[in-house]
Amino acid sequence: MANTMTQRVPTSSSVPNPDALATLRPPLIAGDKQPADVTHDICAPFERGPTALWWVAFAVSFTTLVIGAIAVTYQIATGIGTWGLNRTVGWAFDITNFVFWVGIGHAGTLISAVLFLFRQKWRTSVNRSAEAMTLFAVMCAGLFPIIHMGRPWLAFWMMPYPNTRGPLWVNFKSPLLWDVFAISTYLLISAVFWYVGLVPDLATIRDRSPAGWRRRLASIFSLGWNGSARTWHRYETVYMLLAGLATPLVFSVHTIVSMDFATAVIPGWHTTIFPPYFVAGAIFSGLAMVLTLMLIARKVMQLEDYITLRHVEAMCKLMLSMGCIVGLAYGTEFFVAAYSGNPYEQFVFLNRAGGPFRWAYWTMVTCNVIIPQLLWLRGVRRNIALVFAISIVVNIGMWFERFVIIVTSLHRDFLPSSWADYSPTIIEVATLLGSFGLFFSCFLLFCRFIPVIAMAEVKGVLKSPHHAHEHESVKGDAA
Amino acid sequence: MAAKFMPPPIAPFVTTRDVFLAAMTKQRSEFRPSETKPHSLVRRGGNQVAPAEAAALSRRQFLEAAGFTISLAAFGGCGRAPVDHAFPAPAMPAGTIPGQLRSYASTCTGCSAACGLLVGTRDGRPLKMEGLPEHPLSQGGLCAVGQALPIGLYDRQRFAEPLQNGKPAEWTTIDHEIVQGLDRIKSQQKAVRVVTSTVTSPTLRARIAAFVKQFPDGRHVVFDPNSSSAILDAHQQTHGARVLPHYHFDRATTVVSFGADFLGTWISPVEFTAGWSSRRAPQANKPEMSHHVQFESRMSLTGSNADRRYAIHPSQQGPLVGRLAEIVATLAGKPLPEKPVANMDGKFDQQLAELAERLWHERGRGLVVCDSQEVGVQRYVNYINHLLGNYGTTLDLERPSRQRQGNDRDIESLVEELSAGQIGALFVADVDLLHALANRPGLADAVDRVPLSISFAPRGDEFTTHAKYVCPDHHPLESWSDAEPISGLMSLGQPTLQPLGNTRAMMESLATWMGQPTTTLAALQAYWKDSVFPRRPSSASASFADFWDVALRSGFVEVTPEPVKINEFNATSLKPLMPTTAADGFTIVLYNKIGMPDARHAHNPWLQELPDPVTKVTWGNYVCVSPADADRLQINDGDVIAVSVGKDAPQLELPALVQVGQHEGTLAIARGYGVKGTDRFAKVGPQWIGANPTVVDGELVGVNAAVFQEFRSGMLRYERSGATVAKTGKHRALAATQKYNSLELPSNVAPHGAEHRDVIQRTTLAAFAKDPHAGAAEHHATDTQLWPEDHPKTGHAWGMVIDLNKCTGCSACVIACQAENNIPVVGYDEVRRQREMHWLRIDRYYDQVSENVDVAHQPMMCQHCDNAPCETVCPALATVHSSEGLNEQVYNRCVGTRYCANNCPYKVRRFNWFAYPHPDLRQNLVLNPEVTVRSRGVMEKCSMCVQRIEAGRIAARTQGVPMADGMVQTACQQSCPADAILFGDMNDPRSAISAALKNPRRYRVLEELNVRPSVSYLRVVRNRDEEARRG
Amino acid sequence: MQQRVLTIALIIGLGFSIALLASAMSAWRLPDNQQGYAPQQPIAYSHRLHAGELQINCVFCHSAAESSRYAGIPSSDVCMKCHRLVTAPYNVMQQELQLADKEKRPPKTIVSAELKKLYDSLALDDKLQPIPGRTPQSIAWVRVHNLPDYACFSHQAHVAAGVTCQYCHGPVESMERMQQFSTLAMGWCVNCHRDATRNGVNGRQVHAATDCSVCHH
Amino acid sequence: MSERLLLAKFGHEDDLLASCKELRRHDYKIVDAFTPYAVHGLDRAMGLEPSRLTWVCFLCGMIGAIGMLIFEYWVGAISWPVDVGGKPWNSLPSNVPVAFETAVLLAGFGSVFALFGVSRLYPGKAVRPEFDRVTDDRFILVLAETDARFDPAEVKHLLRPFNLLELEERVVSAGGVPS
Repeated sequence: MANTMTQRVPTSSSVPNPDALATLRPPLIAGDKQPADVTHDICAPFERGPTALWWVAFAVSFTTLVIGAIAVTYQIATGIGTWGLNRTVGWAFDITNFVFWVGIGHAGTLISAVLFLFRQKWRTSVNRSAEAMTLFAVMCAGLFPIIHMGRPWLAFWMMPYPNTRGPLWVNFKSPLLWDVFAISTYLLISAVFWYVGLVPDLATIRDRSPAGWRRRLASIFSLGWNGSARTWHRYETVYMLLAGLATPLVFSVHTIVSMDFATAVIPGWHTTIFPPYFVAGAIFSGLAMVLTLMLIARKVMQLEDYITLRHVEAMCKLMLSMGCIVGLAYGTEFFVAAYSGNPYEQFVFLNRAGGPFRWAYWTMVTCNVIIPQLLWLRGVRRNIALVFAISIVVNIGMWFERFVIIVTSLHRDFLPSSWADYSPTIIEVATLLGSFGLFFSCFLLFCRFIPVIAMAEVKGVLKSPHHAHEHESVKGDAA
Repeated sequence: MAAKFMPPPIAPFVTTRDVFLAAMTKQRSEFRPSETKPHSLVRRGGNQVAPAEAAALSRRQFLEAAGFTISLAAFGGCGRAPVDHAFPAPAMPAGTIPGQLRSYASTCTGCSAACGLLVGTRDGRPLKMEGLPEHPLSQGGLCAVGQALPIGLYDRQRFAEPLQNGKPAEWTTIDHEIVQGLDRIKSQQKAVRVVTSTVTSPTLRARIAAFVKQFPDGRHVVFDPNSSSAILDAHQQTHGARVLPHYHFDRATTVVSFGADFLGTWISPVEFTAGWSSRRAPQANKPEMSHHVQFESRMSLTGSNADRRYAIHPSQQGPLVGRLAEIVATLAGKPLPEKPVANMDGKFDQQLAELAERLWHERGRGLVVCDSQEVGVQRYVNYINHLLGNYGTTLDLERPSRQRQGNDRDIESLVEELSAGQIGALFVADVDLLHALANRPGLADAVDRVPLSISFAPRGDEFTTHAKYVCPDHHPLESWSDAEPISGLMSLGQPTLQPLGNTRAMMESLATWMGQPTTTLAALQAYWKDSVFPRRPSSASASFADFWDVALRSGFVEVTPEPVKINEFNATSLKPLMPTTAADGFTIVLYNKIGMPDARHAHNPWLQELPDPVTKVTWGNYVCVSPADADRLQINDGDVIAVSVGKDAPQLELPALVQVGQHEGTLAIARGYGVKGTDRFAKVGPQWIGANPTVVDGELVGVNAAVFQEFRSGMLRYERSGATVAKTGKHRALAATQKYNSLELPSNVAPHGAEHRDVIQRTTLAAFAKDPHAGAAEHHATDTQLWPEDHPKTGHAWGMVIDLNKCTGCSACVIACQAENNIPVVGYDEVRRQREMHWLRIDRYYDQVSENVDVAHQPMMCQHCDNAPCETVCPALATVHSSEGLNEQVYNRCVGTRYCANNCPYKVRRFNWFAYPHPDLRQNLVLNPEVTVRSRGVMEKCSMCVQRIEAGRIAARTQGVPMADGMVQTACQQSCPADAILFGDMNDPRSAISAALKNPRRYRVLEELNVRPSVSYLRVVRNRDEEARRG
Repeated sequence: MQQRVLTIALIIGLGFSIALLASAMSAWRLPDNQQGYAPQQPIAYSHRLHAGELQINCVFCHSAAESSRYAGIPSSDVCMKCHRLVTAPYNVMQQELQLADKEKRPPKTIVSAELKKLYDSLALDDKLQPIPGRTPQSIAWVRVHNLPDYACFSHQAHVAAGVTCQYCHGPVESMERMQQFSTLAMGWCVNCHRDATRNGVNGRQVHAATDCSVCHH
Repeated sequence: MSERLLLAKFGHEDDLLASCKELRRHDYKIVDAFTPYAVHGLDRAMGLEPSRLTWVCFLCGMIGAIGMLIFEYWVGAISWPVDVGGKPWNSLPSNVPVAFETAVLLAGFGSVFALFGVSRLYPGKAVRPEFDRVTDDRFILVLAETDARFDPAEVKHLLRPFNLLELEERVVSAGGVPS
């Protein structure tokens, strides 16, 4: 792909050298693209057949998905006992994974919505995949609260529906119920936001694909989009509204997730700094995951010109700042414990750092606070390989953050008599893997069948050369 | 025959039809019971059921009657629930009401203490054992073993019919052959031995005596697996009568115990606990309580409750007793002619001196007991008590105890005769001879050589496999019995169910073989008419029928005791003790667990899963090793080590347990394990890919430690010196319910100034006398509310107060709760994974972990907080607060998020990780129909026996009276031998609990969280002089 | 143009189907709702005859209702209190008596088909004499009122509070074959409890708690 | 009666915008414009009113929030008051999160469906008018030939400087969208 492009536009400015990029603010999109090129480049990956790399990736992730599915089936058929939980540690992998995936989701919304509100043009080439990621992450997250139930088949009892029991409603005072509403709202809104953004691109696909299943599907889902300026006008308004809604939604969702813990009496959970702490953590982990995916997509889908080093750097800076916030939160926790004079609180944190689970705690600190400091260095930020590695590390670290919060707080609480330890079973591990399998399978399918970059938006931010028409006429004849 | 045991109607007592439809399963129990009762049962205070009405009925009928049950045959159309059949018994006797609880006074047979029993039956099924409140010994208490009786009744592995050489046979044929065999033996002048453990039943004792009298050489050998033979022999020598004194701990202000675990397993624990605890309640205006000193080598339950506990080496016990005797003698002005012990290390001299002072000062109110099996030592014990004038006050010889009659000399000679092949006929009842005498290898072969060997065992054991005939006895709940635990205290045991199998009472078997067949009832009445009725109190009515009725209704009757001839104390009998040299190597100390007083109970899943009050370990036995030795040998909990004593005895491999408070150089191993047939528990608990079996196949629950016993100077000794220990490198994690054993936080992570958690508050009597509030934790327990109090409790406000000073941790309440609330047995693996299901647990904390360790026990169950953290977080409203202050758990609404359990500061909530199997439908007859059987995936916890509260409320409403204080008793409260648990209405100013709440010792656990628990505790007070340490 | 027609057609169709559903709604029953359940019983016992015409008090047969959780399904010997004499419908027996008078012979005992089943279950022959060698068998009645296992209903409590049998069981005295009158759904219980606490039962002030543990324990 | 429309095709948004302004200056009636992406300033250039969808969004949000608050209050304090952890029957703080989420949900869906409604977007709708590459890189301006003095030639002349790619006339039935 890349070389065909260079053939078409043989100017040396097409692939500018890095230094130039860094100094004078370079275009968001490299390679002096025209709208037509955008359409062409972005539609190319799924108009061509899948690459071998794609097949490999998909095979791997789908296998893990199947493994996970088997594990979950066995667990639901046999009982929660197939997990390593006990009377003292009632939650571990399940809720850890839940919070982890919700967190992942958040960066997607952040990038697409918040950056949109801040008119950050560079978001345009990443927001589509970021939103997709959000969608899939929240899907994974949503699974865990259901399968972690002793009787998942009764999950619908969480919903306040009229019934013949009196009627007996639900407990609106329970953070878990807030979760139910928050997560489902988040899933639906993200889905709508994503789809609305997709409509014009679907129209593009419809118009350029030959008669066949793709065209049929595209024409159904593009809702007869014709590019009328009046529609564009309303569309912009609604898109802005959705962005405006999604932004507070992101914060509320993770605030509520954090309340699962913050409103409990368990030392290590019962703390007021959780909402901001969790939101920061969520964005942190989310950014890391976006980076991971973007860098992969960039390579696999050959979109180097659309996801440029500038995007990567921007993301790195965001990630670094979030990492620092998270680090601050870790510190604050200890301070709060020490300052509160609450012996239970103090013990929990000493126990985190020095108790049986200290390995988990220090893994978390290393991955989330220490290693990301490397991103202060420009050299690191611009080194794709390193950035990729760091993003992975942060993902791991953020998973451990949730594990530490949940397990170390539970396993030694008030009465020493009921202190217990915890170790996962194979089923739990398989379930975690399965969630990753689900996530990546969905994402790979997304890459295959849906434009990973919002064409309509990218076209909007193309640098407009003043005598573009000359090319135009040439190409006009060519066409 | 066997087929008859499972006719269709008895189908699901636990309906599994809708585990997936969110239905908690509860057995249908509307069947017509009364037919299943043998005739002339007498309900307490109730009217007699005429024999005519209660025609005996076949098991077929019983099981039919047992089934008001569901047969999941047809499905009605369009979403109908499965068709549910109801099988009313064809004929229903008068006065029986379906579903109503009926209690029958009876006598417990769990051990030879013969406590008073109240058998709660519903629909003809005995379900719940309770203490008989009026009983002079147990005083309403009942131990864990007694509570666990009923599950044995419904055990399928009980023999359903007699066996002949291991094959089922008819009674007639067996009787015929046995009678022939006996005649032959009579002619051959061969020896006939009837071996039983202590027989508290005078009738049976007389019957056996009569039986053996027919033979030229017939004898009744009494074999107590944990015998007190030495005490009896010592009294033979010092007082001229081979009797066991009746100990009155309730009269003792100073108790000195040398190794005697009288609160746990020694002679009559329930009675002793009741007595002991009656002196453990200091009042603010009257700060007095008994002083209890314990010298012991292992950590026993009694030791864990002592005011002073000294860890001693077993070899020191004799010398210490002797030394004490010496000091007391000098105080009494009658110095001993010769020193009791030649070589005396001065260790403990000063303590002993103080103790002697105290004892002497409290003459007649002290009590010295010792579990030594060395007659010499026991003689000195008697001497001490004699000098202190305790005989007649705290020890009673006029009305001696009949709770231990074992005579080890007879056993030893029996063993000799057996190996010499002199025995013609051997009858063995309620003791597994071969298991209990495992220290005599080759005994099995000797038994095989006995021409006529007969076992009365209810289940297969080692002896039955060698016995020619097995004539299974009834389960105690199926048969009549009587008992005379204390001379003059006669109690009756009545059946509550027709025999489930084709079994026969031992009494009847013997009668048949004597050629004068009779029913047990007839035999009892005959005996009582002749030898009990005449001794009746003057108040009793002159008609035997009335006398019998009264006795039957009240369960016991006091009559004038048979006179015993007691001589003046024979001081000449005192002989110096053998000089004891601390043998090299380890000394093994054999003991019995509270949950496993003897091997007879090895088939009881409840007892197997009962956490030992001290070690908190379930399922099987282990070697307790002292911390010092553990450090030296690098042994950790669960390391399997091999223990052996020389060549002759086999070596045993058991997991180790490091036991604080145990004396260096000793190994403590529990007996009563490794019982044949306990491999039945291999599949107990959930089966899934990660599960470890409770019993490794081919093996048994625990190992039989009896191999380490030995006969020494005519006594069966439970300690053995010269043992060696070797590590095997194997590891078997112990299934302990408590992993962290101290209130001291781990030093490396303990916050400065808060290293100790005052969950259990303690003080000393000295401090308490100064300030009744001494020992209170100083944290500002704020009582401010964030929100208005808009949940007034206008009606009742149920609450509980637990006196930690009375509570010994005996765990009777744990089993009481399990029996009452259908709590499942989950097996070794689940317990190991910290998933035990007991609603009521007893936390045990070692305080300062050192040579002299302080132990505290704390029953912990749902605290029914008014500001319950669990309730707020449940999304489904499955756990909410009742208008009477109860924290309700609604199983059928629970979806199992486990959020409530996470948020419970006391961690008292239990989750059904699996569908705990109820495969054995017969076994399920033990389930309490008043309590839902929980399905998989739901949370459960202590409900403060809400079913009893509701029953009480309905009863009161029906009579149109308010619920009286004490009308409702929780299961744990009812069973508590120490009377440490008090339940009642905190809104009723006149209730006992309202008074208890004003007690200065009262505090609430984790009060500072302001969750406002409804359960309060009373502070521990140790009778010591030094000032209270905080917490 | 065509489109319009199509749209209109669709709208009309929708309207129709909604109307149909609405009408069908009434016939729908939620799962587990057993209201109106009237299974075939092994013996065609008529409550109308016994409770209605003959005015036999409910607790004459369901004797435990006042003293236990369970009202109890009477055992066969309860039936025998009357049916030792009444072996067939009244008129049939009358005819036989008259016939016997005419023919100057002792009347035969005529056993009706349904009662035969009863006597069989008790192992009695036509002369109502026990058949040697046979043990009485239970009659496999089909339960009509099936509460789920986790609901603990006490007849005693309700009878004591003055709730009439008919209040829950409906006009039993008019039922030829017993059927479930009420839904027995939790809401039905709870609403009655609320109402009873507010307005009392038959003018009597009562406290009917709505605490969960009243029924679920 | 039928209507004649003039379609001007451009290759760049700048040209579209410029010509749009130019034509309006000569008060030509612009029916609509068709673009591959949202061209900034086009609405102003065409003189479109700001959308009223924001109000729909606000309204739905309010309904969600207030409705849910009322429902929660009714459930907790009126329908069946249950004592959970001694909390007040009606505790506003604990009702806020759910109410907020409902508000967002309704607001979001409300405005999106309103958009689909007012712009007549529904699955399987036929694309009319169809223009080549309009969803790719072509920009089309639609003029209505209102009266007789409308002169396509003049329009062509006006649009020349904005490198007009192509000019096309279409006749459509009255009121209909160009087809």
